[in-house]
Amino acid sequence: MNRIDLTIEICGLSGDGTIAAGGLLNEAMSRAGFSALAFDSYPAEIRGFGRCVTRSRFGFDRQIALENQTNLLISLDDEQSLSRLPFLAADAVVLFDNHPPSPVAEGKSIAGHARPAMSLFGAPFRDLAAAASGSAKGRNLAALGVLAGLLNLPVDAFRERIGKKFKSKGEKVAAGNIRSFDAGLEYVLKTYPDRLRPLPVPAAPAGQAEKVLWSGNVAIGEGALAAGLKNYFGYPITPATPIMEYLAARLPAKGGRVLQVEDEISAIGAVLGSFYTGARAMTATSGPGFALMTELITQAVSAESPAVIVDAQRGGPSTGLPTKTEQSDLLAAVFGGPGDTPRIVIAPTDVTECYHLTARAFPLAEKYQTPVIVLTDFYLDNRVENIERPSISADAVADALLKPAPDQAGSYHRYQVTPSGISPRALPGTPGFQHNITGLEHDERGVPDFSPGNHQKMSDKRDRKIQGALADLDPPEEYGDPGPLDVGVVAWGSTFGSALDAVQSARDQGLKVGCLKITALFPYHEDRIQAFMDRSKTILIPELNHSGQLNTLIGHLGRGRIVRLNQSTGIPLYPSTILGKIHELIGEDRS
Amino acid sequence: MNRIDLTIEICGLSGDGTIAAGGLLNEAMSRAGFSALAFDSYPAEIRGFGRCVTRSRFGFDRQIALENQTNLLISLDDEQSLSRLPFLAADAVVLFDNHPPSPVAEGKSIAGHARPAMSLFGAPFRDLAAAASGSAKGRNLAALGVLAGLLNLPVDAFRERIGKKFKSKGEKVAAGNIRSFDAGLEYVLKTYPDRLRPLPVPAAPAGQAEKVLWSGNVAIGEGALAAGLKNYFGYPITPATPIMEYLAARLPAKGGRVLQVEDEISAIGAVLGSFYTGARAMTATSGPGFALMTELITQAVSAESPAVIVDAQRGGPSTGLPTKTEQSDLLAAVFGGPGDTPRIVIAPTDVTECYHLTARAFPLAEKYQTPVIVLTDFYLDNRVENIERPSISADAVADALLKPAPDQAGSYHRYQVTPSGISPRALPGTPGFQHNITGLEHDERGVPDFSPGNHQKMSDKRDRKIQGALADLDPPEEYGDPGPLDVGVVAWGSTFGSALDAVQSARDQGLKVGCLKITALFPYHEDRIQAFMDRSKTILIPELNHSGQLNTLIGHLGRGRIVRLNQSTGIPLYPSTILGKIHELIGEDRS
Amino acid sequence: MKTPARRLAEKVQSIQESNVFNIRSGELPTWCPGCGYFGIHFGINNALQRLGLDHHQVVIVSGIGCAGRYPFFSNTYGHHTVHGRSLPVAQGVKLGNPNLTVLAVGGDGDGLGIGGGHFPHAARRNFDINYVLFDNSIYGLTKGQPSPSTPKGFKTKASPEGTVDQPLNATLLALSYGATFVARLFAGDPEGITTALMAGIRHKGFSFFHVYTSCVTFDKQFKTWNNLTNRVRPLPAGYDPADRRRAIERVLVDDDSLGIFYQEPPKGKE
Amino acid sequence: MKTPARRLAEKVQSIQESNVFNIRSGELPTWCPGCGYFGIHFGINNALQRLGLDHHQVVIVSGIGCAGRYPFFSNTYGHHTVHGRSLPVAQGVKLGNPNLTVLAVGGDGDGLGIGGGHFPHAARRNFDINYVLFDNSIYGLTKGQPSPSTPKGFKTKASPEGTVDQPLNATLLALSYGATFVARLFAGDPEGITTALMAGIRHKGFSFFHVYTSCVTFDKQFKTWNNLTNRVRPLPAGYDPADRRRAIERVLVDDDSLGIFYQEPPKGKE
Ligand SMILES: Cc1ncc(C[n+]2csc(CCOP(=O)(O)OP(=O)(O)O)c2C)c(N)n1
Ligand SMILES: Cc1ncc(C[n+]2csc(CCOP(=O)(O)OP(=O)(O)O)c2C)c(N)n1
Ligand code: SF4
Ligand code: SF4
Ligand SMILES: [Mg+2]
Ligand SMILES: [Mg+2]
Repeated sequence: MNRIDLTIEICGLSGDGTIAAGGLLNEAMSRAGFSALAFDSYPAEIRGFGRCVTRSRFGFDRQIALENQTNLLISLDDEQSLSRLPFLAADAVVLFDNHPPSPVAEGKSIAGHARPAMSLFGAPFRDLAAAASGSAKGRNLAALGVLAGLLNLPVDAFRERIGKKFKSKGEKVAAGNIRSFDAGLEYVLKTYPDRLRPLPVPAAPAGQAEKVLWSGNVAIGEGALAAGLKNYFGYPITPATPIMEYLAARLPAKGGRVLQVEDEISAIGAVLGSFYTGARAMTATSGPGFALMTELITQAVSAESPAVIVDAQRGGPSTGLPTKTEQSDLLAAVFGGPGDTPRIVIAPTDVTECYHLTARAFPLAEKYQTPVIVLTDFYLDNRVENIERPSISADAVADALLKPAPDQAGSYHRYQVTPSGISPRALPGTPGFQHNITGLEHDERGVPDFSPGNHQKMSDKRDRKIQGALADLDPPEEYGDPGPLDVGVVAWGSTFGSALDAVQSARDQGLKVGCLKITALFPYHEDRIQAFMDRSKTILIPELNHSGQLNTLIGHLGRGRIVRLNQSTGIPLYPSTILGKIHELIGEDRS
Repeated sequence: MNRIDLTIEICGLSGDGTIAAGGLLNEAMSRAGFSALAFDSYPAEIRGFGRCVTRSRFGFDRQIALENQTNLLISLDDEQSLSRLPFLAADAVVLFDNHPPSPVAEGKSIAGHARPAMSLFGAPFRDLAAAASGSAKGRNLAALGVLAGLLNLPVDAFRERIGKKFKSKGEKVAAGNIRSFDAGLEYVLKTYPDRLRPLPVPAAPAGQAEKVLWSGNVAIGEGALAAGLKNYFGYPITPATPIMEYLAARLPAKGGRVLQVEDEISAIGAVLGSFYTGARAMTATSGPGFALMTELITQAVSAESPAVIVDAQRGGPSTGLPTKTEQSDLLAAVFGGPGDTPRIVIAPTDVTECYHLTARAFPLAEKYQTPVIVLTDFYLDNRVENIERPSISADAVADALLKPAPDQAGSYHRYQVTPSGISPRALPGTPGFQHNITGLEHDERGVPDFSPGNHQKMSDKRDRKIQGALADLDPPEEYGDPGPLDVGVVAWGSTFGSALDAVQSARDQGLKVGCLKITALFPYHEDRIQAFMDRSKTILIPELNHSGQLNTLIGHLGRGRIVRLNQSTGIPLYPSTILGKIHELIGEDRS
Repeated sequence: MKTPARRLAEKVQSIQESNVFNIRSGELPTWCPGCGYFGIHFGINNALQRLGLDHHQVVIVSGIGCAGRYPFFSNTYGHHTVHGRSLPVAQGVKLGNPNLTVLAVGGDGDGLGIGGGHFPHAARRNFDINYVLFDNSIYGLTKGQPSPSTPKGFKTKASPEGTVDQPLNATLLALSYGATFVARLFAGDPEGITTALMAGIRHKGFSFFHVYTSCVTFDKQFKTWNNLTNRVRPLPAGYDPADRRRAIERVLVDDDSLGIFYQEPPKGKE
Repeated sequence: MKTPARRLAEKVQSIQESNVFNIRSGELPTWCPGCGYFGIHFGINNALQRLGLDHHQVVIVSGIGCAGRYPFFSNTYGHHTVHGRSLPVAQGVKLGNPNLTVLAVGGDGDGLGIGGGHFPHAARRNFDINYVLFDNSIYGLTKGQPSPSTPKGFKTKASPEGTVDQPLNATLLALSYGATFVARLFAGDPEGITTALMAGIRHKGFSFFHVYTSCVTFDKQFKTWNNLTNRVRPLPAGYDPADRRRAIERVLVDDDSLGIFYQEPPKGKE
C-alpha cells in the first residue's frame, strides 16, 4: 500500500467560501476513509479584508500534526494566495480560477508566480458555478469538483456532504451546489484528461470503529456531556465560544442548562455555586476571560470548591491575537492567583484527549474539591481530526463526591483534616450537615480562624491534597528508544503531535531520539519526567510561547543540558522546525 | 555602652486601647532616642472578640527584625495575654491590671500562669485612671505610666505624645490622659521602689539626622509624593487602605487627586488612562484586588503602558487572612496573567526601601513603559521603624519619558522596534503624533497585525525591553563573609531583615554564613544570584509562604543543595527560626 | 437617655436570650454592639422560621464585608464567596439545585460597588433568588470609607473634604433593571423585614430587599440610628405594588417610605 | 429595490469619497458593508469637525468588539483597552490631562455586559467625558450571541430556543445612575448624532449617547435597518430635557423617540 501524505490548502478572501469548502473537503475525505487533520486560519474581524486559509493533511495512518509544506493549493483569490507560496512544496499542484469575479491585479496572479516544478490547473470556477447553478456563489464547490476530478476522489462522498450541508437552505440550493461541484469535476476531466493524478483510496477496513470528524471544541463538549455536565456557564470568546454553542444545542435536551452570563467572573462564580450543590458545571474561556477568573479560582482553592475550567489559549498577551494559536497561559494556569493556590492543570494533546481529559476533569474536580483547568489552544480547539468515536466508561466519570458518614450529622466538619487532605463533603439540602464554605482561612468546621497553627495546617492540607491527585493523573508517556537518547523532546499541548512527528522522522533517519508527552502539568510527575530527562543527553523543549513556560515549570528537574525551542508567531510549531532543531543539536553534539 | 535589646508587648481585647498604647510607646521611645521596630496584630473583624497585640523592639542600633521572645508584657486583658506566655522570655517582666474592669475568670489570671523566673508587677490600671481622670478608659495610659516608672523611661516624651494624640478630643481629655499616665508612674515608684529596673537611655548623638517614625505604608505614600504622583486610584483593602488614606490627606494640596473607585479593575484602568497622558498614577491593593487587576496588567504589557501597582500582600489564598502577613503573591506578581507578559517586580525589605522603591517605580514604569509591581507585605506595611527621614534626588525620579523627535510628526510609530525595545512615546495633546495603543498584537504603528513575523518581533521587543531594565534595578546585596559559605541565605521582602539578623547572630557565633538580599524579583540578576549560590555549600531560602515561591523562581540557578524554610502561619518568620535552621544545616553538614 | 442604637442592642439581646429562634449558628456575630445588622439578622431568621423552611434547605450566599459575615451566624448552609460575587454564585446554586431556598446577602460596597455589574443581570434573569442588600452607605469592614450610596459631603479619611459623587439609589436601580419584587426596609424594623422577606421568598423570581441600616462605629454623620429612625415611615396605606412604572415614579421623589414597592404578579420564569 | 442597509452603505461610501472630513485615519474600517457603525463614525467625526476640535486634543477610549475597533479608524489619539473597561480608562485620561476631549465608545456587550459595573460610577462621578454606546443588541465580533439589550425571543447558536431575559434599557439606566446628559440616537441618522454629540461634548459633565444601530451580519430578526427605521422618530417638539424625572417617566413608556432626553443645567463638578 502506498503511504499517502497529502496536504491541501484552500486560500481566499473572507466571503469566498473558503472555510466552507475546506470543511466539505475534510468531511468527504474522511467519509472516503482517509485520516485527516485540518486547521483553518481566519481573520479576527468579521468582514475584515482578511485572508482565510484552510489546511488539511490526509493519509492512511492517523494524522498527528500539520506540516508547513503544502502539496496542493486551491486558490480562490490569487492575491491572497500569493502569501502561501513560501509554504508550497517545490512540486506543488495549484488550482486557480482563470476567470475570477474581479480581475486579478497586475502581477498578482498565482500562475505568474508559481515555481517551475509546480503544476498549474486553471479552471473558470465562477463561470462553471454560474452556468451550473445560476449563482457564482458556488465557485468554491466548482473548485472542489476540479480537485475531486484531478485526484479521482470518491465523488459520491462529496455530493452527499454538499447535499447535507445545504439542505437547510432548501432543496434548490443544495441541488445547485451539487451541480456546481459536478461542473468542476466534468471540466477537469475534459480539459486535463492526460494530466490527472489519481490518488489511491484507502480500502474500507472491515469492522472499523465508527469514525467522527471532530474539532477539539466538539470533543470538549462531548466529553463534558459524557461526564454528565449539568450546567454550563459562559461568556463568548474566541476560540472557546463554539463549546458554549455546541452545548447550547444539546445540553437542554439532557435536562441541563447553558447560560450565557454577563462576564467571566459571573461564569466561574456560577460554576462554583452549581458544583457546591453537587451539580457538575463547567465554563470555557480564553486568556482575557481566564485572567478575570483569577480571584474566584483562588477562592475555590481556599474554599475547596470543585470547578472545571477550559482555558482555550490564543495568542497573547491580553486581547492579543484572537484567532491565532499559542501555548502561553501555562504559568498563569499553574501559578496565576495570589497566595499559595495549588490546583490541577491538565492539557490534552489531540482531539481524542480533548474528550477524555474534559470528561475526567469532572470527577477529578469532585474528588479533589478543586478547580481543574483544562488547557487547550486554538490549534487544538479548531483543528478537526477524524477519530474513532471516543467513549468513556461510566466508572471513569462516576460521581466522585466523598460524602460524610451519616452519623456525623450535627457534628460535621467540612474541612476535616485527613491524611489525604480530602475532607468528606456534604451537599446543601442534607439535614444536619449545615456548614459554611469560605475563602477566609478557616478551621475544620469552616469558621474563620487566623491563628498561626491553623493556617499552617490548612495550607499543608490543601497542598497535600493536590499532590495526592498525581495518583489519578496520567503519567507522562514516552515514545521512541527506551535507552539513552541524544535528544529527548519534552512537549505538551498541541505541540506534542508535531514533536512526535518530528521524532518519528528522526528515528526513521536512524537518530537516537525520543519524546515525552506531558498532560498533567500540575501537579506533575517529577520522577518520571526526571527519569526521561536523565537519559537524554540534550533535552529539547519546544513550545509555542516566548519565554519557555514549560521549561520554567519543570526545567529544574533537568540535570543535563536543556535547549528551548520557542516560537511566538501565532501559528503551530511544525514538525519540520522541531526536526531541524534536532538535527542541529545532534550536529552540534557531534562536532 | 550597654547594648539594649528590649521587646515589649501590650496585649488586650479590641476596645482596650491596646493599639493606641503601643503607638504611644513607640513614639515616646523613638523621641527618647531609641531605635524602634514595632508591629501590631489585630483581628479582621472590627469589633470581633479579637485579641490585639502590639510588639515593639527597642535598642540603640537600628532594629531590623522582631524576635519572638518578649522581655516585657503589659497585660490589659489576662485571658488574652495567656496566649502570649509561650513567647515570653524565661525572665520576662509582666505588668498587669490587678483590679481589671471585669473580673478575671477562674484560672485565667496571668499572674497564676507566669513561670517562676518572671517578675510580676500588678497595678490597678483602671482605678488609677478613673481616679486621675474620672474615666476608666485611660487604663492603657496608666499602664504606660507604670512601665515608664519601672524602666525609668523619659517621661516627658510620653507626656508630650499623649498630649498631642488626644489634642483633637479636647484639652480636657488630653490633660486627663496625661494624669492617668502620671498616676501609673507614681504608683509604681511608690509601690515597687526597690524593684525598679532603670534602662540606660541613649545619649542624643550630636548632629543626628532627623528621625521619623514611619510605617511602611507611610513610606510608600511619601515615596509616591516624592516622585510627583499626580493621581491615586484605589479601592479599600487591608493592608493597603492606609496608603490611600494617607495620600487623600496630602495629595490634593499638591494639585493631585485621590479617587476611590468602584473596584480594583477600575483602579488599574484609571492608572493606565492617567499614565497614558503622562500623569504619574498609582494604585495599591492586596491579593484579592491584585487578582482582579490581572487582565489589565496583561493589557498594559501589550500596550506598553506605564503603571505603578503596590501589592501589599496578606495571608492567602483568596480573602485568606486579611490582617496577617505572608509573601505568597510572588509568583502571581511575576507570572500572573495569560500570555507572555514580562513586567517589572520589585520588593522592598524595610521601611526605608518602601520609600525608595516606590519613588523609583515611577521613572521605571515610565522609562520601560510597563507595569511596575511593588510587592510589600502586611509586616512591612504596618510595622513602624524610626528611620532617618528618607529623601531622593530630583534626578532619580525625573520624568523618564522618552519623547519622539519632533520631526516624526505625521510619521510617528508608537511601537517602533529599537535595539533596547524602548520606543519613543508621544503623549495625547501633541499635534501630529496621534496614534492608538492597544492590547491587540499590533505593528509598529499600533495597528492590529496578527502576522507571524510581527508577533515574533513584538514579543522579542517586549521581552528585550524588560530584560534591559535590569540595568536600572538594584543588584542583590551580599552580607557576611565574602568567601565560601557553609550556609548562604537568600531572602526577599520583610523576611530579609530576619534573615540578616539570624546571619549576624550566626557570624557572632563564628559560623561561616552569609546573606543575599534580592529586591529585583523580575527581571532578576541571574549572574549575581548564581555567584552567591555558587559559593554557598548549602543555600537556604526562608520565605513566608507555603510552596517556596522565590525558590520556584530562582531555584534553577542553584547548582548546590537548596533548602527551603517555609512557614504559612500569618506571622513573621523570626530570626531565631532561621538561626535554628542554620544550626541544623551546619550540624547536619558536620555530622 | 438611651440612644436608639442602645435600645436596639438591648432589644436584640433580649431576643437572643429568649431563644425564640434556633436558626442562628453557634457562632457569635462579630458585629459591633449596636450595629444594625443584628436587626436584619433577626428579621431574616424570623422569616425563615415563620415560612417553616428547613434549615438545610436554605443556602445563604454572601460576599465580603461586615454584612458578608452573615452566613457564619446562621444555621443554614452558607457560601461565603469573594467581594461582590454573591449574585453569580447564588444563581449557580439555584440552577444546581432548584429545590433550595437561596438568599444572597451583602453590603452596599459589595453589591453596588465592586459587584454592581452583576445586579442588573441577576434582576433581569429573574431566577428565584432573594437578594438582601445591607445598605449602611459605608464600607464598614475596611473601617469607614464612602460607599456608592454615601450621601454627598461625607467626611472620612478617604474623603477628607467630603464626598462629592451622586449616591446610587438601590431601590431605583432594582426597578430599572426589571427586578420583579422590590422592597425597601429598615434594620430598626425587623418585623417589617420579616414580613417583606416572607412575601419575597414566596415570590417566584428575583426578589430584592433594600435594607437601610446603620454602621454605628464609622458613621456619625448620615445614616445614624437617629437620622434613619426619624426619616422612615411606611408606604402610604393603599399603595399598589403591582405597577412598576408607578413604583419608579414614587421612588424618584420618596427616599423614606418602607415596604414592598413592586411585585410583579407571580409568573416568574424560574 | 434597495434595502435600507444598501442605501446607507451607498450613502456612507459617497461621503467617504467626498473627503469632507479628514478625521478618519488611514485605516479602512474593518466593519461589514452596511454595518450601522459607519453612520455612527460619520456622526462622531462630523461633531468633532464642527466643534473645531484639534485631532490631537481628542482621545477616544474603547473596549473590545466591532465597536471597540473604532479608534483605529479615527485620526485622534486612541486607547483600545480590554473588554468592558473603556470608562475606567477614560476617567483616568481625563484626570491625567483635563484639557483633552475624552470619548469612550463601545458596544452593548462591552458596556452593559462585562463593563456594566463601571457605568453607574462613571455617571454619578460626572467627570467631563462622553460615552457613546453602539447598541446593536448583539455581540457582533464574536459572531452573534445575545447581548444584555437583546429583545426576548432572539434565536442564536447560543440561544437556540430564543432569549428569555428582560433586556436592559441603557437610556433608563443612565438616567437612574444620575448621568447629567442623556441622549438616544440612531445610526441611520448621523446628523442627529452629530447634533447631540456637539451638545454633549460641550456639556461639562458625563454625557451619555445611546445609539441604536444594526448588525447587518448577525441580526436578521430584531434590530434590522428596516425595523429600526420604521420605529424611530424624534422626541416631540417642545420636549423639555431639563427635568430628570420627566425624562425617566418618558423613557419608561417610549422606546422609540430620538434626541436629548436629559441635560442638567451646566454646573458639572469636573
Ligand atoms: C477584591 C476585594 N477588594 C477589597 C476587599 C476589601 N474589603 C473587604 S469588605 C469591603 C467593603 C465592605 O463594605 P460593604 O460591602 O458595604 O460591607 P459592610 O462592611 O459595610 O457590611 C472591602 C472593600 C476585598 N475583600 N476584596
Ligand atoms: C474578557 C473578554 N471576554 C470576552 C471577549 C470576547 N469578545 C470580544 S468582543 C465581544 C463582544 C462584542 O459585543 P459588543 O460589545 O456588543 O460589540 P459589537 O461587536 O457588537 O460591536 C466579546 C465577548 C474578550 N475580548 N475579552
Ligand atoms: S463596623 Fe459598622 S457595619 Fe461593621 S459591624 Fe461595626 S457597626 Fe456594623
Ligand atoms: S459583525 Fe455586525 S456589528 Fe460587527 S461589523 Fe459586521 S455588521 Fe457591524
Ligand atoms: Mg456597607
Ligand atoms: Mg453589540
